[in-house]
Amino acid sequence: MNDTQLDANPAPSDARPKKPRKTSFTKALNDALDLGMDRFDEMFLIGEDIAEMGGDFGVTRKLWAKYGAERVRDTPLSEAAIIGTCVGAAMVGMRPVAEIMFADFLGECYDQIVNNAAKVRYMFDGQFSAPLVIRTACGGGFGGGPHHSQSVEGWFLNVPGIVIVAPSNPADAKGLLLASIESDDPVLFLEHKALYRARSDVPDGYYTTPLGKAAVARTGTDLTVVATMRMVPMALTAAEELEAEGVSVEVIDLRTIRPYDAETLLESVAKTGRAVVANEAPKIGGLGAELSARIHEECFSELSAPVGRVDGLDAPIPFSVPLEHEVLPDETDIATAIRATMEASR
Amino acid sequence: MNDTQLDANPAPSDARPKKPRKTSFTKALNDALDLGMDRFDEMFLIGEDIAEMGGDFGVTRKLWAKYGAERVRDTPLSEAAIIGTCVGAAMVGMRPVAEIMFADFLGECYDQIVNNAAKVRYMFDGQFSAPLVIRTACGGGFGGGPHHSQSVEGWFLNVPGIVIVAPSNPADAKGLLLASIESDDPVLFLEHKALYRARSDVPDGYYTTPLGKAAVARTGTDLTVVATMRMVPMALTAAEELEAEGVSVEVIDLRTIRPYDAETLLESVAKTGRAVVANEAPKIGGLGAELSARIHEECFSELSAPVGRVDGLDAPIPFSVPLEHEVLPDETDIATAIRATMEASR
Amino acid sequence: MEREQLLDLYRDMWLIRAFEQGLEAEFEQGNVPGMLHTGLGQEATQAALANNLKASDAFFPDHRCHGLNALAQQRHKGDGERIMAELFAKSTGVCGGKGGSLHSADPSVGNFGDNAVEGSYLVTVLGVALAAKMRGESRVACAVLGDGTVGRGEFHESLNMAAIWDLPVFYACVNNGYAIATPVGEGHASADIVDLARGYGFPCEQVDGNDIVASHDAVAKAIGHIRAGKGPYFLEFKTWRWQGIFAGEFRPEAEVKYWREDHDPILMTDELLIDRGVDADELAAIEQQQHALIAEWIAFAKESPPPDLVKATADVYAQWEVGGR
Amino acid sequence: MEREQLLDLYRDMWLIRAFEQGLEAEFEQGNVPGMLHTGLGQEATQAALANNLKASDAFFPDHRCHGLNALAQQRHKGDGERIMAELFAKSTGVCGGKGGSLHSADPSVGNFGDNAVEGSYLVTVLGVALAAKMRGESRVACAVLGDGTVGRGEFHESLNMAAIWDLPVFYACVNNGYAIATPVGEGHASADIVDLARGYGFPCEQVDGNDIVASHDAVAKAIGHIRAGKGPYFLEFKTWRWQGIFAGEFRPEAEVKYWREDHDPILMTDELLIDRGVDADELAAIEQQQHALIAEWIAFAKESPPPDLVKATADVYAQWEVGGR
Ligand SMILES: Cc1ncc(C[n+]2csc(CCOP(=O)(O)OP(=O)(O)O)c2C)c(N)n1
Ligand SMILES: Cc1ncc(C[n+]2csc(CCOP(=O)(O)OP(=O)(O)O)c2C)c(N)n1
Ligand SMILES: [Mg+2]
Ligand SMILES: [Mg+2]
Repeated sequence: MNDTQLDANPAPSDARPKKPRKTSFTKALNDALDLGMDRFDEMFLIGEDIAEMGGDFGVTRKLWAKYGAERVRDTPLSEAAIIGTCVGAAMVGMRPVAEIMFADFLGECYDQIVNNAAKVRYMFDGQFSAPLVIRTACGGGFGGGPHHSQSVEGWFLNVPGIVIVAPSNPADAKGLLLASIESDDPVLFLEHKALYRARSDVPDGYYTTPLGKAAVARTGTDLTVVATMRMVPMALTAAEELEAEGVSVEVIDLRTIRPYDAETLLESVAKTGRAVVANEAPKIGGLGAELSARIHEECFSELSAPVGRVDGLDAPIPFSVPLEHEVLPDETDIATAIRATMEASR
Repeated sequence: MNDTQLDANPAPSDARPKKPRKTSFTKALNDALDLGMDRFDEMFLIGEDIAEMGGDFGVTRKLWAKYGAERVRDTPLSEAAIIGTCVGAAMVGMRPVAEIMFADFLGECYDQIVNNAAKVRYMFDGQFSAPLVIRTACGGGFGGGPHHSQSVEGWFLNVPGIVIVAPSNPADAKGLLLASIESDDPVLFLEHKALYRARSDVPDGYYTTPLGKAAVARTGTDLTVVATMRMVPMALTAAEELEAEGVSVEVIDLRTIRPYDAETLLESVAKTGRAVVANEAPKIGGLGAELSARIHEECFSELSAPVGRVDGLDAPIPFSVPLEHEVLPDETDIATAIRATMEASR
Repeated sequence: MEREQLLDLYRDMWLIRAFEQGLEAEFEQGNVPGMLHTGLGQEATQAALANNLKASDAFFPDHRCHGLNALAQQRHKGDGERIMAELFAKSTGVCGGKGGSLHSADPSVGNFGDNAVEGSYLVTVLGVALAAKMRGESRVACAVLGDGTVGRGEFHESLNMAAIWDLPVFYACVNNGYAIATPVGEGHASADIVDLARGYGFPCEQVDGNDIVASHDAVAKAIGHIRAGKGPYFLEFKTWRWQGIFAGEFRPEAEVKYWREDHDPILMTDELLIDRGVDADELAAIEQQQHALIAEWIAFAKESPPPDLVKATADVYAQWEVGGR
Repeated sequence: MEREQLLDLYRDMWLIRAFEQGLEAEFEQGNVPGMLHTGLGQEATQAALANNLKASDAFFPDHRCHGLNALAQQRHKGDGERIMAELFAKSTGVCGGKGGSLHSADPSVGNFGDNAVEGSYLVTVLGVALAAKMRGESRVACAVLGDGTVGRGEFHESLNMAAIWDLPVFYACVNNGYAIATPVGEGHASADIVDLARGYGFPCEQVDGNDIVASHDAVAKAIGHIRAGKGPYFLEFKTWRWQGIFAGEFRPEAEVKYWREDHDPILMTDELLIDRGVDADELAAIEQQQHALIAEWIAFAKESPPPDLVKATADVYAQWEVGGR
């Protein structure tokens, strides 16, 4: 699996328009929601303080004023009910987009996601779909402490039926969010908090960026770094640094974590013969493990050194910022892993 | 980490006594609970219908009669409250052992496990411990359908602070459960339903089997299979089959999944030069990924073929038994993976 | 209640009983995979629901609702046997054998499927109700929930959200006195579940769930309230299940006797009908007809082929294929 | 209430206010990491709790309870500054800087720590209470919970379990009218949280949470009930927080005026004390003393060293070391 993307979704998707502008990640998401709400009558937004207030991070700003309280719906502090409502509504053809304020709170609605959203299509023999999107703010780096900083993709990695989307830049964030809204599968849409203020060129108008397809964020010939979300800009920084040392690094932005685009990454590693996988979550049982295993298994003879794994330490996220920096990986750790991998293959 | 086990726990632990008897997995667990209740005043049992009824699988049978309703405590159908109660009680030095009837229901109390039990020690700077055990029946193979058959270790693999224990035979089940009760860390104790009726020699009396230590279930020289729970007997069967074909297979029973005993498995692979990892859960992001990655990374030069991964298909568990058999891996799949790995390394 | 209507309900109750008895016999012979929870003893509650819910409504059945599911299938599509086939894990089942007893659904008859994680659909039902409200449909979204299931926190989240959003949710609480072996009064602050529901400010009523006339009327009233756009409604059926726990009977003898002999919903209805001049032969004929029908359904289920193995990986994702072995 | 006791409570309220105001100023200057929720406006509620809870009790503070935490620390150990240091993420903090505002705990003063997943400790508190009951200790286990937090399903699981097991749980519900920007009456079926709690059958009371005398007496009564072994108690404080949402004020002007000018807990107590003959200078002196104390605490926090980096991987497991980079 993972490699064939059958676009079974009949929802309309414009060609990606031309004129890009520097837009923030937050604004790109806001635009996507606005365009989606405009296009899909069945779409509605639901979450805590997303209406008049516009959400804790401002992603739903102004949409309540434009689309009204029926379609931009505040809820009580009831995460299970929020996601339950989405699953039920999706089962009858609505396209709910939930905001779970912090990804750490997905524990409250874990059952609804894993046992309900991810399974209704399968266990009821295709009679239901669950076209819902769960947007949530994840990741650390701002002193949020153990319950406002976690990278949660590992919680859902082993769950068939769930799509996990994880953009690294504003243009992808917009296109991936619209693709997620169009998707007939339930999507966990991860928004790294450290990226909300990132700015880049974002095309105007409606477009989708395909789910399940990685992007080559930078081409190179000596080593492939596979990264997601905040680790992508970090990997690019490390790549620049290594360029100066004469190492040509290719950076793959996975974009969709589940199911992931093995084809693109294996092709890259087959070419470079070396790989480093970079994630913010703890090492054991994280996305890095899956990617490392897959690369080793499928590029065994092409690899000239074992795949390097860059991850968070095996600890919760402490409140103290210096301690948090110790726990989370950064550009330096990626650069170090690249050097070690180059070294090991000489 | 993972490799050093500092037995920081002062609880008494007898030497493993001599006379073994054929005992069922269920009875071995029941004995462990009985011995624990007898030894530790702070220990209590809590769960749905565990008291007079003795639990859905009979593991707590007769303990209510012996220890009373205060210490063998029935609850309402409130999984979050069951685990919350355990965490709170553990924070003040009790040693609660919860039964969550089916592992699939851990979604209800996911937050308490991941955000509370796993973090109280760390986030409060060591002022609290959470010495609780969550026993739960997992795994498929009996037509239980999508909500009574899941292998859930993947849900918790990426969560620092949690211990995941997964016995494959009655003697280990007893010793590991007692070690889990003694443990000052929160333990998710997985009981594979297909193993409840398994019988083997089980020593009498109180003994502990160390957490974080794998066992060599079978020695061999050509290839290492790493397995857990029900996959261990299946791996042993496959190993017998391969023996007849002239392949000598070593089988490592991981026993503790998190943190796992990398030392034992890496030593074995360093010796055999080939490995297959076998799990019942879906492949993507499962335990197999972590083990395969780790082996590749650390035995890169010793490996003569890529590590084989045997797993469940990437699907929920269907009700129909033939379909379920299709989704779940078995002896044949392990044997096939061993042959393929042998083939690839010739 | 009109004699004809009562006879219809009586017929439905016999369908449920025959279904469950036939199924139980097959289960004991090892012909039905998985676990089995039957609705025996709760026929009046289920028949009352089935007779008031339309195909355009949405109900989430609980684990004892084979009868309700079969009635919905039978009334709206004439293929009740597909519920039986599902329980036998056959390709002709409503979910092609992938769901089974705990996950039988057919939305075209209003059956949105059980969720074997008890109580989880207490929040799912909100979304179905919300969608109906947003679209201006007159759909009633019904959650059938056992007394034990009320222990779940989602009970509170659901009732609260249904209340603040005035959703068309019908809580049909089947209080049969026990959650597995735990008496309702030991598992809850009140043995009357309505006491836990009243704080949310919408109507909460109780009814004798073995009295088919009272149950039918109570359901009609509840559904009328909801269809009139007046928001959620909570109805507690006091009933009792024949099935004990797998280890056998554990309930007081007098209690067993009361419910099985003195307060059996079918025997109670027998009396009512005889009072109205229906003769005993006619009643016996109904009983026999329904048993015969169920025998046919069982035969159908047994003869049906199992699902094709390709189904093992079908419908995991809408947009991707999942690989096999 | 005795004049001396009232003066003590007054002093405590000023400690809370000075703490939060000092902290807020530091936060605005970027000296305090993370997020900040203050207890300004809720001083009476917190002081009432602090004055009735013993070090041997166990309370789970909410995210606005810096003041309660500091008072507990100060009363029982004389080191209130360690709460301030924790907020500055310093090694001298109660959790060595690993917890911060949302995870400050010190069980030796009865502080079991906030859980930033709002409402999660609603079930954790059950275990502390159960342990006390099993051991025959007279400990009261208290959960401080906001009105918004009542939305969590765990609210139901907790109240139900506390009721059936008759646990010594004190629910101190701080109804300040809003969850972030959501008015309590929009988030819940009733703006009076007690309405949602009454069904469980234990005492549920409301009190003006800005009236220090009423709040103190209500807390004393609740705790007396629990210590007497009579089971759980629910007390709803009607109060109001000064802090709006990060984007500024969003509440009606008249409401803001009422709570900040006409119903300020400290100003109300000023009047009471002046009525009892305390002179205004004495009151001003108390205010100043507490501000001076807090200035010292802030200086202590600022001067304290950050945690040693080895702490990043300490205390993940009791029995294993976790590797660093
Ligand atoms: C979340 C969850 N917890 C536990 C179970 C196991 N279980 C199945 S039925 C049941 C009792 C349900 O009692 P009740 O709702 O009263 O239904 P009844 O069987 O009495 O009709 C339990 C605990 C489950 N299926 N889901
Ligand atoms: C489970 C969970 N959901 C959402 C949040 C985000 N959040 C933090 S405070 C808050 C509002 C809480 O309202 P209330 O309990 O009334 O406390 P107040 O801030 O008004 O004192 C929310 C939604 C959270 N921390 N945890
Ligand atoms: Mg029941
Ligand atoms: Mg509030």
